[in-house]
Amino acid sequence: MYAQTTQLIQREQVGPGYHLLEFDCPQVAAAAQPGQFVHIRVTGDWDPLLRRPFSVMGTNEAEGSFQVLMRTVGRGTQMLAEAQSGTKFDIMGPLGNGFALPGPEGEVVLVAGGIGVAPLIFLATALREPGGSRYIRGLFGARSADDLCCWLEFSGVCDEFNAITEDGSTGEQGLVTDFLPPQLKRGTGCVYACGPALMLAEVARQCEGAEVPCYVSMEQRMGCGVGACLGCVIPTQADGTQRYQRVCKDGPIFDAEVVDWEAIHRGCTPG
Amino acid sequence: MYAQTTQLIQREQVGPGYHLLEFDCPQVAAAAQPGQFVHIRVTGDWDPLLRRPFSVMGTNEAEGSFQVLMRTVGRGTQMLAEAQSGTKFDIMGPLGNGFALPGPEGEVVLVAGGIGVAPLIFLATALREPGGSRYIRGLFGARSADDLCCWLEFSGVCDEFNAITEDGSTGEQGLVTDFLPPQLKRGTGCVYACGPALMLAEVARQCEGAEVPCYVSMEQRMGCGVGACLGCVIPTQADGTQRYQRVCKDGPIFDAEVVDWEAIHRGCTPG
Amino acid sequence: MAAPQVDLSVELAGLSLVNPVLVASGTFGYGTEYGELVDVGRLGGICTKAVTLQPRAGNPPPRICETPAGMLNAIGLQNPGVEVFIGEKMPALREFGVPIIVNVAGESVADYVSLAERLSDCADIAALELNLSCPNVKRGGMQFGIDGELTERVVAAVREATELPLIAKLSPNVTDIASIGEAARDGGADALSLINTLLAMSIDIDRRQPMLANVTGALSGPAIRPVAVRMVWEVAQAVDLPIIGMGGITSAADALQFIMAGATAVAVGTANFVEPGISGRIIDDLEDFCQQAGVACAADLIGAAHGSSDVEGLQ
Amino acid sequence: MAAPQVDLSVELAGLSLVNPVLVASGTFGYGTEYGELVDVGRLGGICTKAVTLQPRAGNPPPRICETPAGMLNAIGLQNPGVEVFIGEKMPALREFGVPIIVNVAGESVADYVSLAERLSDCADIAALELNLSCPNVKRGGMQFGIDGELTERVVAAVREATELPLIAKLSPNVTDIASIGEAARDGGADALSLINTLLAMSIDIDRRQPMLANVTGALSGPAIRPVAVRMVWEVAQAVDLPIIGMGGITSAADALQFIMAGATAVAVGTANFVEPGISGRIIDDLEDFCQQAGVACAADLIGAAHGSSDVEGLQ
Ligand SMILES: Cc1cc2nc3c(=O)[nH]c(=O)nc-3n(C[C@H](O)[C@H](O)[C@H](O)COP(=O)(O)OP(=O)(O)OC[C@H]3O[C@@H](n4cnc5c(N)ncnc54)[C@H](O)[C@@H]3O)c2cc1C
Ligand SMILES: Cc1cc2nc3c(=O)[nH]c(=O)nc-3n(C[C@H](O)[C@H](O)[C@H](O)COP(=O)(O)OP(=O)(O)OC[C@H]3O[C@@H](n4cnc5c(N)ncnc54)[C@H](O)[C@@H]3O)c2cc1C
Ligand SMILES: Cc1cc2nc3c(=O)[nH]c(=O)nc-3n(C[C@H](O)[C@H](O)[C@H](O)COP(=O)(O)O)c2cc1C
Ligand SMILES: Cc1cc2nc3c(=O)[nH]c(=O)nc-3n(C[C@H](O)[C@H](O)[C@H](O)COP(=O)(O)O)c2cc1C
Ligand code: FES
Ligand code: FES
Repeated sequence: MYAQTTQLIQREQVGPGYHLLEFDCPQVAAAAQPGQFVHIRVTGDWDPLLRRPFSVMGTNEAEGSFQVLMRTVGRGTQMLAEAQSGTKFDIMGPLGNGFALPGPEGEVVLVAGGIGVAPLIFLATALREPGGSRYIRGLFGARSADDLCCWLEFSGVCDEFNAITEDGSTGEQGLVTDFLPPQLKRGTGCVYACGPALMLAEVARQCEGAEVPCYVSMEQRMGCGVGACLGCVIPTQADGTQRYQRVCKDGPIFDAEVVDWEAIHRGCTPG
Repeated sequence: MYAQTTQLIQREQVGPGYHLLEFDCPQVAAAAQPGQFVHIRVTGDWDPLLRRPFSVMGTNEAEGSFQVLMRTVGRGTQMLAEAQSGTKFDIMGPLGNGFALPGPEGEVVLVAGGIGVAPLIFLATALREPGGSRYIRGLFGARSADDLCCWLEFSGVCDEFNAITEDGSTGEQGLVTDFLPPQLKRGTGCVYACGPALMLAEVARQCEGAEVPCYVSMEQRMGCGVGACLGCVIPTQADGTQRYQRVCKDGPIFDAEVVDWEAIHRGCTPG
Repeated sequence: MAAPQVDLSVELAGLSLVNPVLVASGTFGYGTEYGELVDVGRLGGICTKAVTLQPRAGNPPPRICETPAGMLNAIGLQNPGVEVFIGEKMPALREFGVPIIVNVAGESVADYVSLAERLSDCADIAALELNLSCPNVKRGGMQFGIDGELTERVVAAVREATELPLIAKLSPNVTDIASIGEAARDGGADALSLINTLLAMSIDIDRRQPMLANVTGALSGPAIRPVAVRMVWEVAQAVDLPIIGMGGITSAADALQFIMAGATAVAVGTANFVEPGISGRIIDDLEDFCQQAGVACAADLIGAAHGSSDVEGLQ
Repeated sequence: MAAPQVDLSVELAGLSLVNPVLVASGTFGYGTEYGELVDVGRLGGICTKAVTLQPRAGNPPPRICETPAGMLNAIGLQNPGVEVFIGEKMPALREFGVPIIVNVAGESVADYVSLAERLSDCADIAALELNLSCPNVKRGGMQFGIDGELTERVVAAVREATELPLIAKLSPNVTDIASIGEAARDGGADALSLINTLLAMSIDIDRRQPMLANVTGALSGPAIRPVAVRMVWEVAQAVDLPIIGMGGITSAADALQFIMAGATAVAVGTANFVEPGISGRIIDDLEDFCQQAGVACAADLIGAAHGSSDVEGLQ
């Protein structure tokens, strides 16, 4: 884990409200594992106060840089979206636990909802590294074609790829979870998912039914990012005991069986 | 009085910690009188919260622009000092009363301390306009040569000009007020002064002794800038009654006789 | 501009306001200071700078300083006194054609009563706002607002003295704001204003002295908004009186927090200094919000965040 | 780096701190979370996250949200309980070699007493900080800190139960903080910590619900600093006990405001989340400030802003 001043070396708009940011940071580039995130301070001042968490989408060890795919939703992302390349940002990372590797058997299915594609691109890239011969299916769902951000990057690291949009503007029409059941039937060894909480809940439900291991990347509003403030918890249950676990430290990747989806349905999501 | 979004069209460093800023704002350029100020919002956000007041140093009616000479002292001025030209700023102005014109008789002496030269440059420029045949002496004091900012602009609009530095690094050595008494003896009709409060107090004392009318430009921390909050007052006395008057509305230019210098010595200055 | 079908009007203490956006006492002078810059006639109403029986010089400067997302002030109720107010300020205020709520401050119950009596004789005053909460004066002011019994006593005495609608303005510098609100209700207040400023202080570390000549000052601005929303929420639950919510409002979204917490109207304070036209922008944006949310009457949003079921936690 | 001649050490409740910069309870976990990023051994001391007798699950999420120059939290005292604290957290905390101040929270006087007794048996605890001021739990917590009598009672009971230095942590959500400080002193506290957080709230206007599942939350960060400085100032005048000042500290300049207001030490809270290394930077900058100001001992600055004569005003 590092905390240091880095430079935004490139910022590219990759869709309406979507930006690909590249930061110069050899330490994070060398250390980051798929599923981990960075915690970015968007200002040198104290308002907005808190750092903003973003999944690492990829690293370039040779260049010493890493990328983040960002959707503009509020004040902090707006500031990042407007930053000139060359701007310095204070970054902590890599943080969180990262994805558990899949077991030796079966194909891997990656289920991405919107901006949730970012850590899955990183994961697929890693799974394909020399020695990795895993067959990877990517399912990428979003509201419309505009929101299928970086689908080329994603499809490029998958062996099979499906785009799904709610409005049918590109690919298949429907929800990404409508297209998961057939995959689960054909020898899938492990599912990885990242996207809106309700999508993850549905993925988890389907995987549980099909008895396929499933890992999800969770979100929660964050304070410290390192496990100290206990601000970022989600409800979990394991071995019959319910408790609150930290997204920043015990996650952001959770075994889908451990997450207390019912409690999450009752309203524990950030917004 | 206007409130509107203007553009910083030029920013030039004119000394260590001094910047000359030029804003595109036809309304202020057309309306501003010497001694008046603008109230600049340094951010689109709410921290730092308050606007910052700056005297107008000059206007260019043809171009529709005006200038401000700024010394970097804290957060707000730092932000302005780093702004790229093209940046938009929300500006209110022109505000305040402006200098009273001198009576018909005698020469005019302008006493500037440091950054206080700004409104006096504007005043001298106005006094020299077609029809103005007033003989103008400029006294410009500062800590050192580095702080004699825009002295060329100032001397260029004076008929006679003296630079005084505390460390003697340029011009005469001493305080600017050491060089005022001889001027007061030779038929000065009116003194205008802008600078640190203690310098103004001394100028006022000398002018009172010599029975020369004197107008000073005062500073105080400001809230609204338009007379509504009563935050920017200084103690004054006239006709035997003491009261608090607003720098933003009743000033920033005050007849030196009206200012309660004793109370100011007791500590009513901003900082 | 939004289409006309949204109804922004609200009823408050017997007043009909065309929209719920007022300007807060002490932050809009007597209206005329902003007349050149602001379309004052669009406002839901104006709360004037506090008026006292006698003229007051106010506190020595420096009177203000900046703090993180906020500011301190210690004006000390500088004002020309009620006679000059009636004679010189009211004529211009009247011209705006909006409800004028006169904020009054006294050092004793008798002061408040005299002020109420005097102002009852003046035409076109919509309501009195009893400032029980000024933290910047040695006598009176906050002393009333931090004490339930005194609050009830002063409100009751003024209630006897005037027919004007009475709005009690509460101090946030208390352990239990709801009980003070109840006291004001028991005294006969028609509405409550909250919050006034938080008692606070900054130190100039170079001069090793307080930043303000008055030593302590009154904190306002966005920094205090979460405290203000909480207090409106608590008082709305405890007291069945309309509330004017304020504290750090800078946008329609902020105003809606107060309204959903239970405020019938809101007042924009410190933000006027930073963006004089802000109240007009908030009115426009409130209309837009209602339109987009399919809300026909803004008044339907009052208290809308109450009653959402508590999320149940683990043991 | 500054030359060594400045003495930053301070004495507090019988403890000798190498410098006056602590980290505030609940913002630095149990030290290890920041171990990789921060040179914890340089700190003046660590105030741990609150410990309760039994493990606590804490409040449901969302537990935090951002506000202007501040944040709300409603953690709800999630912690593994005193036994796990002693068995699993203290060993690592000890390793840092700095004073460990254990923040304790109870629902009853008996809870506080049991905690004090249990922790008295554990080696290397420098002091107890009695959290009388947590606004995020239904029972206990703030209920103690807003009541002078209860404050005195709980402090006195714990005083009987332990030899450890006792630091009473006060709630700012009171009308008269000085009187609560006096009550803690009368109960036998060796020092006071202030301030804990302000009770506050934000509303999500789109969902028309409170931002936090707990409805209300605790406001911290720069936004509250002026309130905190004022309270330290008031308590320093009224109570002759050393004070640990906190609330929105982000720099040595901020820390000096508290020290000059009368604090013997300071604690950095929320700012740790934003800049983990901030406490080290503040220690360095304090040293620089003293050097440049010609101050040999930082302790000489304690209360330095008091006693500057009031500026006299007009009538
Ligand atoms: C582990 C993790 C990984 C993430 N990865 C990505 C990513 O790769 N790309 C991306 O675009 N976004 C990602 N997000 C969401 C991203 O952090 C938020 O969109 C962002 O913080 C919003 O900041 P804002 O200032 O624009 O929004 P505002 O609404 O102004 O933020 C206000 C506060 O709420 C928090 N917040 C708002 N939305 C969220 C959210 N969805 N999750 C957590 N906190 C939130 C902010 O951090 C801030 O503290 C991730 C979140 C988490 C927890
Ligand atoms: C009528 C008037 C005209 C001025 N003209 C000029 C000018 O032409 N050029 C120039 O460089 N400066 C001028 N000043 C001073 C300038 O306003 C301050 O230097 C500036 O506000 C400092 O802001 P900051 O954020 O950098 O400092 P900070 O110290 O961070 O400011 C904190 C707060 O204190 C206020 N403040 C700080 N110093 C002063 C001061 N000296 N006077 C008033 N308020 C202060 C700020 O406005 C702000 O609200 C003028 C001030 C007044 C009142
Ligand atoms: C400079 C200033 C002067 C004020 N004067 C008064 C006053 O005279 N009477 C009063 O009741 N409130 C006064 N207030 C308090 C405001 O009306 C309002 O309650 C408070 O500032 C919170 O709102 P805000 O954060 O939006 O400013 C004053 C506030 C400021 C900033
Ligand atoms: C997330 C969080 C958790 C906290 N937990 C505790 C706690 O367990 N016990 C306690 O006494 N104070 C707790 N506090 C209060 C801080 O110790 C401190 O008093 C307060 O935050 C003000 O300081 P700050 O503004 O620098 O954060 C907590 C604060 C935060 C932000
Ligand atoms: S963000 Fe602080 S514990 Fe996770
Ligand atoms: S700054 Fe508000 S009255 Fe002058």
